[in-house]
Amino acid sequence: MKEYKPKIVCFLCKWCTSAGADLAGTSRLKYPASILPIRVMCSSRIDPMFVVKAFLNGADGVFIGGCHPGDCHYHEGNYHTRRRFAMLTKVFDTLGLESKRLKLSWISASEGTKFAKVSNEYTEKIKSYGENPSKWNVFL
Amino acid sequence: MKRIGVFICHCGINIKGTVEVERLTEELAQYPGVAYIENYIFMCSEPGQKLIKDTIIEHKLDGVVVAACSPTLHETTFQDALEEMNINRHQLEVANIREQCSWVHDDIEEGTRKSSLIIKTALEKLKLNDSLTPISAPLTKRVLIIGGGIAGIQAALDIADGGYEVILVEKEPSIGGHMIQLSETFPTLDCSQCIMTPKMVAINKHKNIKLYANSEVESIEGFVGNFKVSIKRKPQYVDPDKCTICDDCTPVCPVVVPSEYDEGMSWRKAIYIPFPQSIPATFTIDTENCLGFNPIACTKCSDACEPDAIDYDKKPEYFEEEIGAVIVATGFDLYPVENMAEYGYGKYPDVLDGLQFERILSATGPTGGEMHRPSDGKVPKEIVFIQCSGSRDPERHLPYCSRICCMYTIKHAKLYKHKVHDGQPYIFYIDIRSGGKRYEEFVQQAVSEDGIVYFRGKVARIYKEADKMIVHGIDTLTSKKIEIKADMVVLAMAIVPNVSAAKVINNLKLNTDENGFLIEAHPKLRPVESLQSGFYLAGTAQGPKDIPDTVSQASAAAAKVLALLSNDEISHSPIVAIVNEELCSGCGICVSTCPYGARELDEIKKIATVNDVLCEGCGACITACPSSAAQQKNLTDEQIVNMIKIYSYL
Amino acid sequence: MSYEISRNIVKNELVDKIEELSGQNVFDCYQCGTCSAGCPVVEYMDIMPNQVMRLAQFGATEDLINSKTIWICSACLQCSTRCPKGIEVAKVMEALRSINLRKRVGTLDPNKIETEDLQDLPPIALVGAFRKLTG
Amino acid sequence: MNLPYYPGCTLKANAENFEDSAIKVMEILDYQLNEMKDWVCCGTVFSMTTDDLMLQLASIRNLLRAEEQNLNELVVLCSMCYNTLQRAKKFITEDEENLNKVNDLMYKENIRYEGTVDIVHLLTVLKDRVTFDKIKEKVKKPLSSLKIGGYYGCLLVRPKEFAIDDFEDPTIIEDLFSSLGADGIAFPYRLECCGAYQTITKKDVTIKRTYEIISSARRAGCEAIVTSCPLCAFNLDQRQKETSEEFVEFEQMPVFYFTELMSVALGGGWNKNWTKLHYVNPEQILKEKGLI
Ligand SMILES: Cc1cc2nc3c(=O)[nH]c(=O)nc-3n(C[C@H](O)[C@H](O)[C@H](O)COP(=O)(O)OP(=O)(O)OC[C@H]3O[C@@H](n4cnc5c(N)ncnc54)[C@H](O)[C@@H]3O)c2cc1C
Ligand SMILES: Cc1cc2nc3c(=O)[nH]c(=O)nc-3n(C[C@H](O)[C@H](O)[C@H](O)COP(=O)(O)OP(=O)(O)OC[C@H]3O[C@@H](n4cnc5c(N)ncnc54)[C@H](O)[C@@H]3O)c2cc1C
Ligand code: SF4
Ligand code: SF4
Ligand code: SF4
Ligand code: SF4
Ligand code: SF4
Ligand code: SF4
Ligand code: SF4
Ligand code: SF4
Repeated sequence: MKEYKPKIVCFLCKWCTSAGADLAGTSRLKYPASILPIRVMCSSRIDPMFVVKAFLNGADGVFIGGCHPGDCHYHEGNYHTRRRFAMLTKVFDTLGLESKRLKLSWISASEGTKFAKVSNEYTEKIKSYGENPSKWNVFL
Repeated sequence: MKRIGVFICHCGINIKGTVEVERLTEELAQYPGVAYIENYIFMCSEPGQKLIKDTIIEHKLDGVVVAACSPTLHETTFQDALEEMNINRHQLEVANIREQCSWVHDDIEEGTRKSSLIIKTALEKLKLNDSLTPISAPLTKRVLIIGGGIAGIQAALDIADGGYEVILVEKEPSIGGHMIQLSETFPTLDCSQCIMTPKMVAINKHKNIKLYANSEVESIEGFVGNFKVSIKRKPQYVDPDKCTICDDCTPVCPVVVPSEYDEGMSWRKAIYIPFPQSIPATFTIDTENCLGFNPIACTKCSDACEPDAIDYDKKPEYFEEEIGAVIVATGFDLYPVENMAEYGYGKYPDVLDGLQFERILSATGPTGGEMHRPSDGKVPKEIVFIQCSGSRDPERHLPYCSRICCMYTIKHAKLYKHKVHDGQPYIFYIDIRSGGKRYEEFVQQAVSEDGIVYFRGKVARIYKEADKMIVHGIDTLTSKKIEIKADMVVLAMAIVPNVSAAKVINNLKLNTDENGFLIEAHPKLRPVESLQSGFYLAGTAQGPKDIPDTVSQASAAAAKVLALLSNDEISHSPIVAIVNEELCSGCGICVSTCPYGARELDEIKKIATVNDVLCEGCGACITACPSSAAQQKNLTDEQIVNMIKIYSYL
Repeated sequence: MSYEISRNIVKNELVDKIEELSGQNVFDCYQCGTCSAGCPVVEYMDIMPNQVMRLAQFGATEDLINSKTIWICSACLQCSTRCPKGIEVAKVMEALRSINLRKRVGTLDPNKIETEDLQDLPPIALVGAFRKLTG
Repeated sequence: MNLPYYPGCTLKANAENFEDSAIKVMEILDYQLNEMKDWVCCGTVFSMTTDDLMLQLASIRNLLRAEEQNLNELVVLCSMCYNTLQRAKKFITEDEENLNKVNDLMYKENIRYEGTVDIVHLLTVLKDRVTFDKIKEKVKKPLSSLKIGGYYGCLLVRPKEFAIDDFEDPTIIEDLFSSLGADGIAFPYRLECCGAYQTITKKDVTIKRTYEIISSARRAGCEAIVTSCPLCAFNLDQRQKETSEEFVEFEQMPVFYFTELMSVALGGGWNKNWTKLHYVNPEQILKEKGLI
């Protein structure tokens, strides 16, 4: 049987997490190719609507990476993100989407190892959930 | 529709090793919008860029996707290439298939598939990119330098000599940093004070330099070319203009405190001048220890002061300065000996750190340069130096090599031997790192001429018995367990970032590594710039280094700043927020969301506006807007959704 | 005599076994010698704790298995506590003892214990020695 | 107050004086040491190889018994038992696979081990629960002018995760003795291994260790040593006989269990039966100092 390879849409902020992902590369750390990056300026640019769109279109997981609280390049962008993420988790459950497939993590530019680790662990987790069921029953 | 050219880079085998570039080229040739596709071994090379430029003409391209390394590396290179061909630089997208793909995956099938997806997202984004022109803003031709060690001093002098104004902020009452504490410096054994004081005096005299000593940076607002800095000057309670440095005040002061300059090995009064050559040359009252404050219990110094220079009621002063660029040169501290359980937790008075030993060696130090140990003044005859104390120890202390301690330890042993001819220095080491110019010669010469004994191995434990430190070490070269009854032990403690700088660095949102050192924009090619525009790095704040390297880096940072200031105005990224006036309801949510005050409500039209120069393009307001009236140029919701779709449908 | 080396020797099965039983990576060691400097019984050893790690790095396992060192080590954990790389050297020693003991090679001959001692010895000494030194 | 207590083999043999004095001292301090039922040997030494599950069973069986008896902790006197039980507990609770294997092996015991029992050394109980201030109040005969060297050895401080105090510079024993009115001296070799079980096959090694440790205490001004491990006590006390034969200049020094001296200080007195379990005469110094 072919191994199940999830699709994980990742929104990475330019200053911290995307730089951390670059560092994971420079350090030649390994993680699964399920991690599919989209670079944004700041995690606060990530509209909850994007996340919902990703799921309805068939993504198996969505990962949002930003600077550590207090370290945001734009001072407080990641606080907005944190609030929106909490809200999103609630909304997900009411919409019948699986909020356990969402992941928010703070990864700094120096945390290449953390990026690889989170990518590995999160992919394993999504694998254990199997394919995203909501792509089969579009309801909106 | 745009005619887009796609260029896939092999990066030697860095990309090609995991990504089948030929197959990818064939596959993507079919993708809608791709007018031309090609792969090449090194896209960033001259022929690589020429390939792009020639193809633009030949195939009448109006957009380019380069699939290569991270955009932080070569985005501007390729943008410049486009511009040369009269194509707007925002018609370029870089697909990062190296750092975030080929280097992190092994499987060729997967690597190729993921690269294809990444390139498609870049294509989708590019299709909707607008041509934008940079926003130009005025440039303030003044520079702020934080930290007045040798790094800050060198950079200040270079920039001031270049004709621009420098604001130098030092938190201590005097500039000089750690270098002014050193005795003689490797590899040439120049007297540190002799080479340092002229530079300090030059700072004081230079017409382009404004020095704020005893001061701290409170905040910096704005963006490259246009910062506003708030500086707090702590009160010194002595008016520098009136003080004649007569030193009548210190003898009468009843309070004694350990001297910072002598690393706690001598005493100063509560009113003091850090050291005779201090710049600015004035006395300071240390409020934490002075009895004269709250309630007024002592006015002895004020009574003694003829020129009436002392004023206990002085309050902190606040200043605002406009500047265009910042150099951070906040320097280092030593890892505290108190952290070393195995070496007695700093409880033994004759176990010293390197800076304390420098003070003992120094002619201006607590012993006038004679070799006496702190506990009882005895001349140490058996002296042990322990390298890598706290360094290279990921398990219990710090993982990195502190880079200068091999060298200063051999210097210490040599200078000791010159003072105590019948004494014997021993050095425990793991490796000797003497890579600088004439450094190896310095080490070898010291060993042969001065009979310094190196033991290869670490010290496991120091016990104190009577007035001796019993050092339990090893020589792994001969398998001998070594025990030395030492009179004095000097620990080559690890270099750590200056503790009090952490707050400022954090306020400025500068990136630091896991050890707290500032991160440079690129470790090889942009070593003196921060990723944050307008911020430059110099000296040990960026990583452990010795004086030659510190000075080189400081001059390099100065050169970068001079290059910036040679422009007449600054160009600001046009990736800013915009408002769709049709949709905007004037709710004002974006105004409160923007961290830069770039948003305002137009009271007449009842809609929000964006001040392009202030907008940093974070996008927070766009997500916040309930009416979808706010958008970000070249990163619109539609563009992002199209990218999401590429990844989601498989 | 020179010690001839090849990649089969460097990566031999016994090294794997040592790593497996001890849970330590012998290549973590950078030969600082802290373990040996603090070992209370190093003067009785034929190879020092840091040399145990060194020999394991290039597969000189014969020397390790036959060393006196592993029987002299008293499992005091001083080396493990102080190693800057977090290597538990004491576990490497234990693994080497174990490899011997599982082949019934030990160093304690119960008949040789002095009878006078036998009366005074606390049970924990006897049981301890039997467990560390006999197969 | 009742404290569930695990004695271990040696406290029932060569170290009766340790148990006896501990029970007495705790009574004076209003605590009752209740011996747990059906205990077995702790296994003495912890096996450090990754696959040595079988060798941990002795220790684990005790933890299991304690759980069966609904005890949530076990107070231990012997440093060796303390160390072995702690590490065995970690070995199985940290790794689910090990835990499952243990439960499979012990299926006959009709109980699943959960890992709930805490292992506490008596010194920790004295410091954290009884408190040294309280002890100080109860002192009847202050050990004034007695210079005591606390010998920790290996097992109270290593591995560092189970150290009962700072693993390079512990002071718990010194602090305890200060509260008893004595002069607690932190002598350099107090953390150095005594040679442990090597005393059987490599007597010469232990003799030299004893020589070095006691000499270090002597140089630091100690007049007596206290310990909490019967094996350390054996090596440091009984082996002084051979040490004296080997090193002519060696001066003997009495070695006590810390509880024996506590008993003297807290008014429990000295029990004559304890004397014969010592090699170096313990009574002499106590008489000299007017403590008995
Ligand atoms: C024991 C020892 C011996 C050495 N010997 C030699 C030698 O022989 N030869 C050699 O080449 N090198 C030697 N060095 C290295 C040398 O000292 C350093 O390379 C050099 O001092 C680094 O200068 P710096 O300006 O980066 O840092 P520093 O000297 O630490 O200066 C930093 C300055 O910034 C100020 N500052 C910190 N935080 C703030 C803040 N928040 N706001 C305002 N100001 C702030 C500090 O007060 C300080 O004045 C030695 C180092 C040691 C420890
Ligand atoms: C085997 C090896 C591996 C290395 N690996 C690394 C690494 O992994 N990481 C790293 O950071 N560094 C590495 N380096 C070091 C790195 O190569 C050098 O630091 C760097 O190339 C030095 O650059 P340069 O400009 O000073 O000298 P060069 O690269 O030598 O450039 C000098 C240029 O000047 C020209 N020139 C000479 N004389 C004249 C003249 N009279 N007139 C006109 N032109 C002249 C030469 O033709 C040449 O083009 C490595 C070096 C070596 C040898
Ligand atoms: S453009 Fe980037 S990926 Fe291509 S050769 Fe240059 S460095 Fe390598
Ligand atoms: S007495 Fe007054 S003038 Fe003289 S050094 Fe002191 S403060 Fe300055
Ligand atoms: S007022 Fe303060 S500084 Fe002046 S003499 Fe008194 S204690 Fe010293
Ligand atoms: S410079 Fe030398 S002494 Fe300092 S940490 Fe590096 S190797 Fe050790
Ligand atoms: S994108 Fe919006 S929130 Fe961000 S700086 Fe610009 S106007 Fe302010
Ligand atoms: S949040 Fe949107 S609708 Fe409200 S004022 Fe701003 S742009 Fe207009
Ligand atoms: S202390 Fe650790 S790193 Fe150092 S030699 Fe011993 S095992 Fe190797
Ligand atoms: S555990 Fe063994 S090798 Fe390690 S220090 Fe103790 S006796 Fe030496």
